[in-house]
Amino acid sequence: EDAANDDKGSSDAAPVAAAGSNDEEGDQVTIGFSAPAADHGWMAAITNNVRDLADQYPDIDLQIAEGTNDVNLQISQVETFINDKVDAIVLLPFDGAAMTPIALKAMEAGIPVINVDREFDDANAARVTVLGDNYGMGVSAGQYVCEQADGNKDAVVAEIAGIDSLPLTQDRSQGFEDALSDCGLDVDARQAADFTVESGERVAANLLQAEPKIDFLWNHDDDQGIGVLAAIENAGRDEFTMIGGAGSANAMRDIQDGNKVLKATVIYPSTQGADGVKLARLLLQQKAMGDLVEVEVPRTVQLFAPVVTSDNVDQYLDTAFES
Amino acid sequence: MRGIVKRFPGVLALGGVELDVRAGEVHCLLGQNGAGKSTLIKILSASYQPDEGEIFWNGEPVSLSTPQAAMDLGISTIYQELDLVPDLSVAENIFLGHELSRGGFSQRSTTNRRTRELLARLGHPEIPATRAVGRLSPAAQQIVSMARALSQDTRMLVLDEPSAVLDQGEVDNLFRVIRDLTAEGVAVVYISHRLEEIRQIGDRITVLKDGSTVATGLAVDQTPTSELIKLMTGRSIEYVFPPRGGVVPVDAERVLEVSGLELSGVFSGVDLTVRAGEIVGLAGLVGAGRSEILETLYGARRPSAGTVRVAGRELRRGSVPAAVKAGIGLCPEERKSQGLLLDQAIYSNITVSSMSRFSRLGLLDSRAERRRSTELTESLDVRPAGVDRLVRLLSGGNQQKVVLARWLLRECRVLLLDEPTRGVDVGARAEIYALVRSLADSGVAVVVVSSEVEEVLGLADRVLVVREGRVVHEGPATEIDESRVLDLVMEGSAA
Amino acid sequence: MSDQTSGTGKGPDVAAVENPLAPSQDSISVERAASGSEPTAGGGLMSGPFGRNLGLVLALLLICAAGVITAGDRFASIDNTLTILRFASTIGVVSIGMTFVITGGGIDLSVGAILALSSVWATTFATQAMAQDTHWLVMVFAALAVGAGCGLVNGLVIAYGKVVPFITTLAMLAAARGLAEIISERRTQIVTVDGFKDFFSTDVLGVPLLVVIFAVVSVAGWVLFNRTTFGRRTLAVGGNPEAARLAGINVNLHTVLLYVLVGFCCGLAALMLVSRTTTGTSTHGFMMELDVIAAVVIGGTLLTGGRGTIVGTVLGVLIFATLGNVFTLNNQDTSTQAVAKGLIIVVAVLLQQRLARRASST
Amino acid sequence: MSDQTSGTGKGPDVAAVENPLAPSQDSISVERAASGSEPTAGGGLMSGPFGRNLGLVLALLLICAAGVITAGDRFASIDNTLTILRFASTIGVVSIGMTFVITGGGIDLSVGAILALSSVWATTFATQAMAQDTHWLVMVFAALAVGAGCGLVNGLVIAYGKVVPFITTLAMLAAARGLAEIISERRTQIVTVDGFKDFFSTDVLGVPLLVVIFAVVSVAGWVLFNRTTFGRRTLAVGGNPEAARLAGINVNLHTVLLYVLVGFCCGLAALMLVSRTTTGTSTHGFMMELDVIAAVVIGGTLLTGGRGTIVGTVLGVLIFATLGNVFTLNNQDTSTQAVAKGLIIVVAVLLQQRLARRASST
Ligand SMILES: Nc1ncnc2c1ncn2[C@@H]1O[C@H](COP(=O)(O)OP(=O)(O)OP(=O)(O)O)[C@@H](O)[C@H]1O
Ligand SMILES: Nc1ncnc2c1ncn2[C@@H]1O[C@H](COP(=O)(O)OP(=O)(O)OP(=O)(O)O)[C@@H](O)[C@H]1O
Ligand SMILES: [Mg+2]
Ligand SMILES: [Mg+2]
Repeated sequence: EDAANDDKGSSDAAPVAAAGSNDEEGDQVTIGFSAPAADHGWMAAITNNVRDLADQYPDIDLQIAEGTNDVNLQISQVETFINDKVDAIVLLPFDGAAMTPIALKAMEAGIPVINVDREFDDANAARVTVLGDNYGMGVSAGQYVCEQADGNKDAVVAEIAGIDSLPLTQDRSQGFEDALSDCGLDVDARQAADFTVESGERVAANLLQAEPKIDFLWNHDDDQGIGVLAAIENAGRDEFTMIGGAGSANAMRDIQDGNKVLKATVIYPSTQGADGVKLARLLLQQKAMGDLVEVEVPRTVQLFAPVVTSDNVDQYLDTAFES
Repeated sequence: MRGIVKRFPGVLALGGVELDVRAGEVHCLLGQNGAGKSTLIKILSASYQPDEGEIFWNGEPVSLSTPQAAMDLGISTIYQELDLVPDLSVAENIFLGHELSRGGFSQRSTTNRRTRELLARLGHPEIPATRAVGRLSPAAQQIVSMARALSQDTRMLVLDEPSAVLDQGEVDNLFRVIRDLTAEGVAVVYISHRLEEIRQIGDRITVLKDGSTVATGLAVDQTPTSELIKLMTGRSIEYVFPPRGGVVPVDAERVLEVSGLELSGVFSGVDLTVRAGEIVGLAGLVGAGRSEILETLYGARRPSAGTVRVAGRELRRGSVPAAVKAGIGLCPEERKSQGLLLDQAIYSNITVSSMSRFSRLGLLDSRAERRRSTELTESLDVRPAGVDRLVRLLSGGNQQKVVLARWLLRECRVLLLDEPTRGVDVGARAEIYALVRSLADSGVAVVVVSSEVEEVLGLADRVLVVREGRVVHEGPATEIDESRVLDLVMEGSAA
Repeated sequence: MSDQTSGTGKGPDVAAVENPLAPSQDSISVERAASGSEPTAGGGLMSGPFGRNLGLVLALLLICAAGVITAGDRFASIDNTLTILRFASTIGVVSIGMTFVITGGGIDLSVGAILALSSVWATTFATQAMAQDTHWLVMVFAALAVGAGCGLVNGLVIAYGKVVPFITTLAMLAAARGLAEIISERRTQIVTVDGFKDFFSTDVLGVPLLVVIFAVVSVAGWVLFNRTTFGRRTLAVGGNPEAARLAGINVNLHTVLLYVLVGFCCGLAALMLVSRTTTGTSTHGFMMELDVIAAVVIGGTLLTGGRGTIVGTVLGVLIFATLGNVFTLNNQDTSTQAVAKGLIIVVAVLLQQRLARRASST
Repeated sequence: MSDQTSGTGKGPDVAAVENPLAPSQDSISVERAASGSEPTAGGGLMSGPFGRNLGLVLALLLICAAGVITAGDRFASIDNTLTILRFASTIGVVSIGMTFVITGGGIDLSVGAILALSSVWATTFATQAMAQDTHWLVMVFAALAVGAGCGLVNGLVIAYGKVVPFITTLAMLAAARGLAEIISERRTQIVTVDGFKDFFSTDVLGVPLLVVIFAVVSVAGWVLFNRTTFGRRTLAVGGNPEAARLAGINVNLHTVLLYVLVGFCCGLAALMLVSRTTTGTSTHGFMMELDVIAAVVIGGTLLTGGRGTIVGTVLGVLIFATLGNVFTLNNQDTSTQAVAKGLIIVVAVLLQQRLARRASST
């Protein structure tokens, strides 16, 4: 949370964390970055943030590979980085487990791997792991619903998930379900969309038909949320509270402006990639994290998934991604 | 074959046909277009299953359930529509389905050697065994089909209009092969619309009419042609060409003027003038380049030199729409691949070149289309009647009539006919000749290409003889006879 | 002679039944065996839309019945019907265009990408600023022009460059979506022009404008396809391009027009999607090409060209849209939906073929 | 008539002594006149692989040249070559199978989904447990059997149900991926069987096993395609199914075999991908179908069937793989890549066509 306040406003997308001697120019480092296809706002923001960050540091030479949802291709991109002998690889895998062998190979070749967002299945495959908290995101959303339901055990809860075959979607839903069960609620209707505006609209339009009365709706992704909101508008419904996910600037502005249904969103930081690159730079230049006493870059950094409501939206709006 | 019945949706193609073929004879099957000849032999080769009836082989009833079963008995068939695979080589096509192989691997050298032997036996060792069949001319493809039929141990050979794409020399060559086979005791079933061929090669005749046998086992030498025609058509036709309408006046409008037309590597220096009311015939061997001349002046190929004028106005090079607009119409050589929209109704095939006439602001008046098409198909006697029928389901000769109808409707000023009577029966042939003549009399300029010299001489006012891409003779049809034409045509090969 | 026949034959029915191996009717398959060809389907062109589309209508009715049984009033309500139709509208408009292209012997894999590019172009800051200053029709014009322009490029490369449509439009797919990303900087562009939003969200007698557009495009498409020279030429060009050329049709020009037409439809669909989602983004229409082609082909248009049906396409679109709706109403998860969808597609086609064959053989 | 002929013929005797009636040998035109609208058509299976694939080789060389110029040694190293080849292997194996299906007049959109299902099936807890108990070949067998089994279902529905391949395999795409999700419960399954991992990560003389498999499959595919009855019949079934049927070929059976073959290839590719990622998941091979078909078609196989080339397919796969590699080495952003890729595809095909035409016209 402090990170946001420290932002110098140099860029709305890539906040520069704790300024200090760490930002002074150091040895030239070459960092390879590979991520899934930028086929939705959050993922596009990840890459944009990484790019912006690299632009700020003249000592970073960033190699960005084509975003892809094909693990076969992503593996060969990492192989290319290894062949190129880059200094470090920041990897947001399409599928953590599937990218583990190649990450191990990179580590064996002496190239530190910074694993972002989707975790490898082998602890030795990464030097640093920057994790969003997918499960925690579901929990945050669930807890918020529990709070708002205020003991109402009959509340109808609906969920619009992201791409269903991704482990992260499963984690989010699991967290949501677990948190809800703590207050005796469950998910009455769940449909998956594709993280796109279009799919959000389509799924929501049908879901609203399926459930004539809803109390709470959690939508995993604010980008597809634009479509969900459009569908809600088209259907003329406003009897429920909608919670977003990921934390786009659009969603936050809606919350700020007092949207009829969208009252909150759970942040899933789109700065993870940039954080990964920054940590890689620190690692390579043998610097440590400024505010920690520890002299080494830590092994795991897990990002927090806070709930943004109209009360605290001002605090987060600056760091939100424009989708 | 006894009492063969075959129904297609809406059509009774065969209603009880009898046919018996003896070893060592050439049995000719005659009938008008759509009489059911092709259907009958497709049943014989097990391509279709009969709805009723029995087939006996050497006195035993047999059931031919798959083409393979028929082949196993020794029945080889050359179909009316060339059934070859364009991208396989000559050798592979010949042995398709009964490949020479060991453990699934092709024996290519053996296959090629056997192919060369077969082709040599057919008098065509120059066809390369490894060339893709799609790159061969139609005539050469026909030879390949024949080689294919002979590649197996054949007891009975069925030929469905094999001579349609062949010129006379080739037909003679074919007959030589057939005689060799019959001498070996092979039975041959031969279908053709050229009655003079039947005279040359046939032993006995079966006549089909509207799907049933009207006469069977007639001995060829005891049946006069006129009776055959009567059996087939139910009326007597004087098999003659319509009378010429007198000399075309020299001052008649020069509707089509071609000068110095050249398509590099194929033909060059073609000059041709056709006046209103005149029919000009192009004679020559298969491969002389006659089709290319027609296609080039029609704009379907881009000439390398030369001009084409219609009624004095020069046409844009290589543009079919320009030619059609100027009033030229072409009945192409290969009607299935070049002429017809097989999966469309008859009427839309007829009106496709004159659609603007039936449309207002782009909207078609399909009732008028059908009405006009019906008039035309009735006048051409297309069977079965009904313009909503798919062209694909018509017999070969009737398909040809549909193409003709298209240009009749268009009322062109210049009509180019490439083998207009290929596969057309005697009756319809006479009708087509009369039709062409009456078109000419009404002021249309007509150019006819035909492999039948007799047809060119009989129909045309003026004849051009083409050899190896050059016009070697030009003169009135009345001043030249068949043997002279053949001399001119052959000269090149003698040299 | 023919009396002998009946003597030997035991009757046609017996023969037909007895010989299941005999391909009899099926084996005539004049068309290629693999094309699911009812030898008679062509006859169907004439035998009225009902007989030919009976299977599709039945499939749609079955799906609706399933909807009513499992979801009752939630399915059979006006609101829900409009939900289905609204969804079907965008895909439907593109499918109508695609029917022409496929019938004309081509294919267009780039429809989704063109839609995305059009949507982005119509909603850039510059376009919207201009629209604010002048009129929201500027956005409409931008989308349609971009769509038709992409179609033009496709058409020129295919007709005059002689590159196969599959490859050309695959290239366009990559290029157009890439361009859309570059222009939008991968941001979702939100529509701020009120005139535009208001216009597209009007109802016409209770029917949303999107649905009205779909209906109008369908009817216009049907007329164009069945009653005009353009439609007739499309069939000719797709059925036998060489014969069409020799019949005097300018095949190349016609091909170009077909792709321009589908591009235009994409532009229109882009506008509809923009108004529906109030955004333009490079992710619009992702993977739409497969849905569209599936709807067209299920409808009965031949992928090899030369035969097509607008009514069938509309039914195909409605089947897919209704199916998705029924699944959602029943709260099915995506995977089960996928498996069921696969099965239903095959069953629908089989049903359609059997019925079409029967309809035309009687 | 014939007597007239021989009577007047003064020349023929010279040319053909034995056979005076037969026209002289050169009197029949052997060549078909190439029709203007079909530029590469005759392009000639027979005119040698070099002439025919010249354009592709050239395109590949140009891309390599671009790689060397922009990335120097980083491109032209053994490691980088192996990286390209390892990537190409999985797609390549499927593409070889697809070449057969497309040449045989079909298409298979379900390859990616079948690959996913095979990978999941081979790595379920049950399969792996059995593999631990017995031998890791159990996993290999599972993947290949599932792949071939899905292919069999495709083939049966297409050949005997007469449902068009596009629809059948689209349905299989949905169903197989859905099933894969259900079986894996949408979790990524990790391979724990060491024997399996060890075997597939061996090198043969410094060449990774994956690449070796690709090479072996390519050569086997080439032999099967060009030197066996099966391969030649595939051309017949795709080029003229009616002629194939009349020639006594069991077209339906052959069609089934083609889909089984491509299914088997998917199973094999699944194993390769499983070993490469040490995981089996329902997301493997997502959207692979388009890449595979693009490689096959760019290679020169005709989408309408009847003409195909294995060498071309391999070149097509390599072109795409190398292109992606050069892009990565040059640090291009995704959108620019997409646009460039679109342009390059079209240019490559145009180049190929011009050169093939020249090659076959000389
Ligand atoms: N597949 C089919 N479906 C429906 N009708 C057909 C089919 N094939 C042939 N027919 C019809 O059966 C009849 C006999 O056709 P067939 O091809 O046997 O005639 P043919 O005697 O060979 O004529 P031609 O001399 O013109 O070749 C025709 O009326 C034709 O329209
Ligand atoms: N595009 C071309 N390139 C090279 N040679 C060609 C081309 N087109 C035609 N030819 C040659 O031109 C000659 C004429 O061919 P074609 O068989 O069409 O002649 P034809 O006189 O019309 O015979 P038919 O009457 O049987 O149609 C052949 O020798 C053919 O090989
Ligand atoms: Mg016939
Ligand atoms: Mg000719």
